[in-house]
Amino acid sequence: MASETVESTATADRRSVRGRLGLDGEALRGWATVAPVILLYLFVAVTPIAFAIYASLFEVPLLNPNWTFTGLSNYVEVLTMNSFWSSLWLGALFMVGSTVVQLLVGLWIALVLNQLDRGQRFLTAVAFTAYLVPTVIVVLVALFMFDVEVGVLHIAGSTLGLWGERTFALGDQTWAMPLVVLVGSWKFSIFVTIFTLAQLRAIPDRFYEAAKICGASRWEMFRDITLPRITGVLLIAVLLRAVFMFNKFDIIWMLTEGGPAGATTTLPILAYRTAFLHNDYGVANAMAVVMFVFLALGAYCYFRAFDPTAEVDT
Amino acid sequence: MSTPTETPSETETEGGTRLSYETRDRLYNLALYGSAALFSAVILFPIYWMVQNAFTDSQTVITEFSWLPSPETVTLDNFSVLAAGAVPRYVINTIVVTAGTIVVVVAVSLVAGYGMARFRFRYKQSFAQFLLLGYMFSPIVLGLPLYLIWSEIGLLNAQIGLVIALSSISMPFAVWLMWKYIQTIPESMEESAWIAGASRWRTFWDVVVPQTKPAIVACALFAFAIAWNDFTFAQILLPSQESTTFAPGIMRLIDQGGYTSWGDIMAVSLLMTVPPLLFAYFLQEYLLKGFEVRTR
Amino acid sequence: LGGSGNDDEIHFYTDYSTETWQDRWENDLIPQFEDETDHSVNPEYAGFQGDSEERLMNLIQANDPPDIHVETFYTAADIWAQGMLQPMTDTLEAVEDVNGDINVETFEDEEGVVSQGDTFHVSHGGYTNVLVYREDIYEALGLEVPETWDELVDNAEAIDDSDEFDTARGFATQAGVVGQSRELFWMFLYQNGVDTHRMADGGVEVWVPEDEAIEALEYLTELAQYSPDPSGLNWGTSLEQWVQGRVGQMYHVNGWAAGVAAAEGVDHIAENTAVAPLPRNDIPLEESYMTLPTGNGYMVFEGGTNPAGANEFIEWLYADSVERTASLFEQEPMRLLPAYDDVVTSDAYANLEYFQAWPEHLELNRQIQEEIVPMYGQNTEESPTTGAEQYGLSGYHYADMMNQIIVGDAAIEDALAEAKGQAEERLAEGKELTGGW
Amino acid sequence: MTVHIDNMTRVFDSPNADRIVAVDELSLTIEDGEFLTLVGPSGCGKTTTLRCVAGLDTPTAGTIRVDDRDVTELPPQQRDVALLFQDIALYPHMSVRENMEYGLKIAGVPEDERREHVAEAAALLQIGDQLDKMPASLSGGQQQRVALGRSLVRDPSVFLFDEPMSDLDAKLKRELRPVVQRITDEIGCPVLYVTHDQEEAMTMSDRIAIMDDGELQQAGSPKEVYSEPTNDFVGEFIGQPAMEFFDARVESANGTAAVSMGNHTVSLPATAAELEGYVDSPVRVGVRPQQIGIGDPAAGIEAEHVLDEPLGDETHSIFETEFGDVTVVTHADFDGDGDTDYGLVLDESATQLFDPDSGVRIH
Amino acid sequence: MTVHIDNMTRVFDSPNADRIVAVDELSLTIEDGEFLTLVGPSGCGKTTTLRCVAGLDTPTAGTIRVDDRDVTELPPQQRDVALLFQDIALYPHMSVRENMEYGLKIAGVPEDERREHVAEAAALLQIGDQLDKMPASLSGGQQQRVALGRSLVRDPSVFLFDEPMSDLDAKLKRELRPVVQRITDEIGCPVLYVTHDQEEAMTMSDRIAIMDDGELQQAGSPKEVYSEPTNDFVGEFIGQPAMEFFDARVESANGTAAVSMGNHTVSLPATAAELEGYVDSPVRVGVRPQQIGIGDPAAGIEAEHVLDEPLGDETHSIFETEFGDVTVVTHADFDGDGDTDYGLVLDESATQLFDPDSGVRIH
Ligand SMILES: Nc1ncnc2c1ncn2[C@@H]1O[C@H](COP(=O)(O)OP(=O)(O)OP(=O)(O)O)[C@@H](O)[C@H]1O
Ligand SMILES: Nc1ncnc2c1ncn2[C@@H]1O[C@H](COP(=O)(O)OP(=O)(O)OP(=O)(O)O)[C@@H](O)[C@H]1O
Ligand SMILES: [Mg+2]
Ligand SMILES: [Mg+2]
Repeated sequence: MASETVESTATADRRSVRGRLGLDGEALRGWATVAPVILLYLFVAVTPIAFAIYASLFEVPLLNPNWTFTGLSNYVEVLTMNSFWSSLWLGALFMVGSTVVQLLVGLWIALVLNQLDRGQRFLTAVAFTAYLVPTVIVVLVALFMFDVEVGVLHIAGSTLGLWGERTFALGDQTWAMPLVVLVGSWKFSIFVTIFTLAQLRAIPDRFYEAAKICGASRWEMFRDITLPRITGVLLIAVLLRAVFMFNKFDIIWMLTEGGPAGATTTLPILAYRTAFLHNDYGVANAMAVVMFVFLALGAYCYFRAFDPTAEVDT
Repeated sequence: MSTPTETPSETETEGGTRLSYETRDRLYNLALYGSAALFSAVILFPIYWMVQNAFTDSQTVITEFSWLPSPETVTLDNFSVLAAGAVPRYVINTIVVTAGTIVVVVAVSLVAGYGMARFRFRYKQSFAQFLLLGYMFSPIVLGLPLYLIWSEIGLLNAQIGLVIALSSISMPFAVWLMWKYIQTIPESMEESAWIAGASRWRTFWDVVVPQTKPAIVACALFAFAIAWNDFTFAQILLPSQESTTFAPGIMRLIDQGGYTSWGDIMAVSLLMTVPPLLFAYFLQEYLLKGFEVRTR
Repeated sequence: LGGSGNDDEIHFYTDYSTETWQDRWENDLIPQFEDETDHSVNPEYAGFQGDSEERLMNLIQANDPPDIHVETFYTAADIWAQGMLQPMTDTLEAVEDVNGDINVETFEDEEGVVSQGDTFHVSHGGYTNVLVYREDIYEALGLEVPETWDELVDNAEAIDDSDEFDTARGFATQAGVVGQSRELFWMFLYQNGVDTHRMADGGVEVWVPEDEAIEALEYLTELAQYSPDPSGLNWGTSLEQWVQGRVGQMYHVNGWAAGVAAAEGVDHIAENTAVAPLPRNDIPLEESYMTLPTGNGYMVFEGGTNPAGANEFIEWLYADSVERTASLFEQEPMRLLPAYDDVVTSDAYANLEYFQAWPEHLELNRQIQEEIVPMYGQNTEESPTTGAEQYGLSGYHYADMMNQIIVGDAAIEDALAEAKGQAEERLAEGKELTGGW
Repeated sequence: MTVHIDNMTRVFDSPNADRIVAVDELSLTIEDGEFLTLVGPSGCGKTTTLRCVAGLDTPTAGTIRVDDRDVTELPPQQRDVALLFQDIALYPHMSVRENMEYGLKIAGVPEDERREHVAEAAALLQIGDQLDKMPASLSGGQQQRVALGRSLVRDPSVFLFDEPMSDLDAKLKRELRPVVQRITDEIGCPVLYVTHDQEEAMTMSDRIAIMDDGELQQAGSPKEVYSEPTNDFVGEFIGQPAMEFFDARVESANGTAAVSMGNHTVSLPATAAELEGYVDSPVRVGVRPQQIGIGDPAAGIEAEHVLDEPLGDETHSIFETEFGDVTVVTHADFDGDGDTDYGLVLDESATQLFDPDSGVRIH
Repeated sequence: MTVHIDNMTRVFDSPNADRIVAVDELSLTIEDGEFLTLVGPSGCGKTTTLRCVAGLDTPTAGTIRVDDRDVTELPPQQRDVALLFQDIALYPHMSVRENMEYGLKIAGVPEDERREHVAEAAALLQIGDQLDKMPASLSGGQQQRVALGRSLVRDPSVFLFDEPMSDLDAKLKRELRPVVQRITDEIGCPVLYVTHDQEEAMTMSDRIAIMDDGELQQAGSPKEVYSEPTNDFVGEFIGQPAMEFFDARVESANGTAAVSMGNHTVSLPATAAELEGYVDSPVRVGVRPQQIGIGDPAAGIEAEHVLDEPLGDETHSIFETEFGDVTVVTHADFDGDGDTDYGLVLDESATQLFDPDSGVRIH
């Protein structure tokens, strides 16, 4: 009995020491499984971000490999730049507008798809395709459809009197931003749809049946069952969409290059211009860092307010 | 039940204006199918437009507007662009890169997701959060550092280099998805295999992987979307004509000619739209299952 | 192939990169050169907007610049100003020996780019700024080739209003934040009797006299009413609009538009594309600051891996014979006009397959060379061409200004003042980089 | 209120072409206040019947009436029924209280009245202190009580249960049974209770309806179906352990009848006249394991002992005979011995005869 | 082979700081060929014990030996045990055959030999015709058979079951029980069978070990634990319906002892000497519902009839007394009447006395 006790405490100790170091066999194996991810991430995200942050402290003429250390002056420049603040505003507009449209449309499509009993499979495929078509193609098709001579959307819009017969809508200051948001939403709303639809399908029928038995109308069932069941994913989808849209570059650049007259110059566009047209890589990086800080702060507040992870089982 | 007064839910709560059940049902169906028609139209119309113009004589495309294709101008000529010059190369490169990305993403995230779901180790949660933080940095200024790193390690112009880059940006989401999905597979299945004498690795292979199919499809789809879509990374990391992919390639083509043939572009676009459509049509069940994140 | 390669490979970064060019480089010129010498050449193709600059920046930052870079000289002035280019005087001389004297702007003036006795650029061809117009439209509407801005505006209005040419707009007014719109502005300054810079107290200063500039901008704003979406127009898209028959007049270079139309098989436009000197604003020819053609061609990076080989390759291409030089115009024959006197007039040039098929386009090129170019370059004495000035020109501030005014609703005065401010900053920067010159 | 199911049929189209008749011309009446249990093997159509009554499914043919109102085509919202599912279906995103008061909320009952109802029901179900928890943090038994509570606060006009206890363990079942009975008694509406646990059926019901393969086999009081099954299916299904059957032949001598099974004969309480038409024909003899005694081989059906299952107060012993394995309920201390031969003695008065083809009970 | 569990303890660190002692110094030996059942309420540590024996979990202290080999720290792959889970855990992506032969495949048994083994096991389990189906298309009972088959083809050296039948209905359970017994008999290795269904425990086991709260309460043959429980927990847990308890006081007169409960006295078979120390002290009297008779109020504990649960062959009647509700097993035709008063008569010879504090059986 005595020796037993000694032995068992020894085992217990052995375990806890390894445990304390966090390096028992289990933890080692755990880390081994995520090692490839870490490695990849180190290459493709961490190092470049570190590099960018480092570069933000220098004056970097892109057409010359010689950097000059300038401390925080790039940051000062960014924060005193008028165009920075106006782009931040436009960027916020773009982000909020896109996220709201995508959320509503995505949710709506998901709800409809989930209820259909005919043609569901085909329409789902069609909707998903929108998400999978390359951005370049979405842009090219959009440009074609807004073409002033043969563009079908141009003609539709000008017939409705939204814009002039010879106005290129994407080149029009009033229309550029809404249209960029809409074109983006055509593609990205489906992201929300995919998440939501998956979730909707996972709601057991009997939840609805139980509610029907209680006499609940469709609206009440939606309010009391569907909505609470999908809030979790919606919160996550909204966060992801907002982050993605805030950093969105390609679709805006390809559609309008930030124009007309800066009407769609969001922060990423401004940063890109600063880096590659004004050859001011250091300032561009400072801008990216400031954007990152804003975004991280925003995400933090969002988490504090809604805590989307709490809605999803870990 | 037999008289209205006994069914307060019907009359009292909503007042006398409440429509009869049948009418509401009909209105609901009208709204439902109306909605379906509306959004399908919105989604399908650009695709229809793409198809219509891809099959229309390229001169007509830019000069005449018509809602329907007219028989005189229907032609397959635009598709000759698919066989000409660099386009086939771009498309093949895109397929290679996409396939590579899918394979890497699925393999790596499967293993990592398994580790996250099944092993207990410290800082696991922090690790997951750290991955997501990567999404918050605007990617446009990352081109230069990436270029420098890639040229340092000799991965420039190698499709494997692009595959690695694309894989790692797909990673946070893919790992998260796998992690959550594998958590839903009962551990007892693995345990029963261990007891039968199967090693951990063998068990993973025989028992876990086959059951992770939906998540694999979902990750594959996500990777597909990233790779098939990618413009920026390919532009930076695959500068050479031989190795580059569709998106930067087509942009170069448009630039070089100094002239855009909408007909040709619509033809190429159609080609790039068909694989996603097939993907979405045949794998949607798995995909939706894979994306299903269990909420409380 | 592509970006990186072994050490003594000649890394050749070029925007002579249409499919036909690519074919020619890879299947003809490079193999032949490699056969005849020990060198190997690694060509890399650049598009011509944005992308190519980004790629070049990547290469430079990686301390691995290409050996040869092909571009219009002033757009690379910032590179040159920072002392990263290799002198190419000997190469240019060898080329001139074979092809005759160079005739593009930058080499006219000993104090210009050929600074300190050195040349940094061997041109392939030159860009001459012209008014491009549709002969058939002019004929149908009874329009005259405009010589003044008022006539230009009238023509634009007539074309825009005509029902016969429903789809054609009056004048493509480029106002995107890209290269072409700043040049359009300069052209209007030149044709209003002023320049962007001038010599004062032995140095360069920004010189954009307000009245003339505002007048030019007012005309441009007026012209913009007759233009397809100005913000989307740049070198490429304006050609596109042209080929689609959507504009009747525009500012562009050489007969490029005719060439693209021919390449795309839009014959009626290829046939009807004509060029004329850019109209002036009621000033005598002598007061025009219109410059000679701008050279587009080869630069060699000092920091490349094989600058010697690079020069050898350029000499092999251009200093071998007039025939070979002329043959290099088989690809994109209308984009650039040969930069050396003897080439345009040579039989080899006239015998190019393209001109056999399109004799009128040979005529068009000769018209530019023989009629238009001589009208330009009147004020070269007063117009400085220094390192700092070239550097000052390479910024995008005037493009920005054009965009603000024409696309946006900025007041002309304000936007101009701001652009001038930036121009001054940029010039100062240029002076610093080039040591005041 | 009374529920009348008339000639109800529900046919499903199955994907592989053949149609499934889930319910086949079922007619059944549930009187006001009656507790009717529907039992039957898996897949016999119990759930389908229930869903049709609830309005979640619509019969292919036949009608369902509540009193005189035809509700066959009415949506569930308009039927005022309460339905308790086998798999509980509590809303995981609502607290216990919210779950319970959901039906009332929908019906527009004001807040304080709702609270009162819920408190009452919770007290009855002994979950008064769980009201603010989330369902996930309750045990299975507690969840079931909540589900029960959710239905019963509503005071519905028909009460439907679909195997509400099949996920619970025996102890919990025994605990909840009286609760359910008490509550339904109080509400006093017709109750249709589905189960495939015949013990539940026996202990709770006023009447039991036994279904097989979509068809109603018998409906009657627990005692009735236990002691007078209409056919061998019912006989076998009701009672525990299940009734044992022996292939036999009716013999008649001097007006009294007997059955011979193998080389053993059992005389019957019935007269030969009562067995008209079966004399000299094969029949199936059914006896409950409780009614089989153990003696020596000569006295009964020869049997070899296989296994004993002692339950404490009694033992289930399994014997191998020429008719297959036979279970016999023996006394608590019985300890079979594989080496000895036994004889199984059927209690004559308790034997039942069934037609070997149709299965219908003859006597 | 014999399994020895010595002083095994398993402690879990729970997230909210307090440690959970799932198994507390458990010592137990399972002899070769013995069928030992572990029973106990939910959460008492049964599964944890089993997982430690299987190697899926490691004890915090104590050892597990198989014969003389210490396997405490061995991984499951090296233990050669078979384990059947409660939730079956068939691989949904493999056919029945593949599921069953998976263990053999891992062991490197050649294809045809595998087929043979599987065919044999399938025949025994009557699922020979299901081999090429996928598990999802099987019924619960069939799935359970497959799971059983998967374990038994392997001929392991220890057999572990974790509530393998708790998801099945009563009928299926009764059907499968003999199958399991027959199979484990054939393999002849030690069997550790976990259940919380005491009927299963009683009918299948050579020995039953009852656990509560991580601690072993009693281990013995079914009869032993039924008739001689070591404490009131075992008494209540084993036997169905559960033992009834009455608070009482021991009285002694002339050397014979009696207990008085309320105003009713029951004399005891034990002498006062045997109850040394408890005379005049409170005790708990336990009687099984089968040992309680019904008489008139004067003859026994006064009781009011509440409910009858007829089971066909017997009835469970519930009475309300001053000691709370009491269940009594009455005869099949008993039909209580709420208006009459009854008296519950305890069978003196069957009463058991328990210490009211420790719960230990006194006599
Ligand atoms: N929606 C449906 N589509 C097709 N067949 C169905 C459907 N619902 C039930 N069935 C079939 O109808 C038959 C009766 O099913 P039902 O669910 O009513 O049985 P049950 O008696 O409730 O069985 P259990 O005891 O297993 O719950 C079964 O054969 C079943 O497969
Ligand atoms: N991995 C674990 N982490 C923390 N606590 C655990 C873990 N596994 C079991 N426990 C706790 O240990 C105790 C015993 O659990 P165990 O699963 O062995 O019970 P059980 O007797 O099998 O119960 P059941 O009949 O419900 O299956 C419980 O209190 C349980 O909460
Ligand atoms: Mg059912
Ligand atoms: Mg357990």
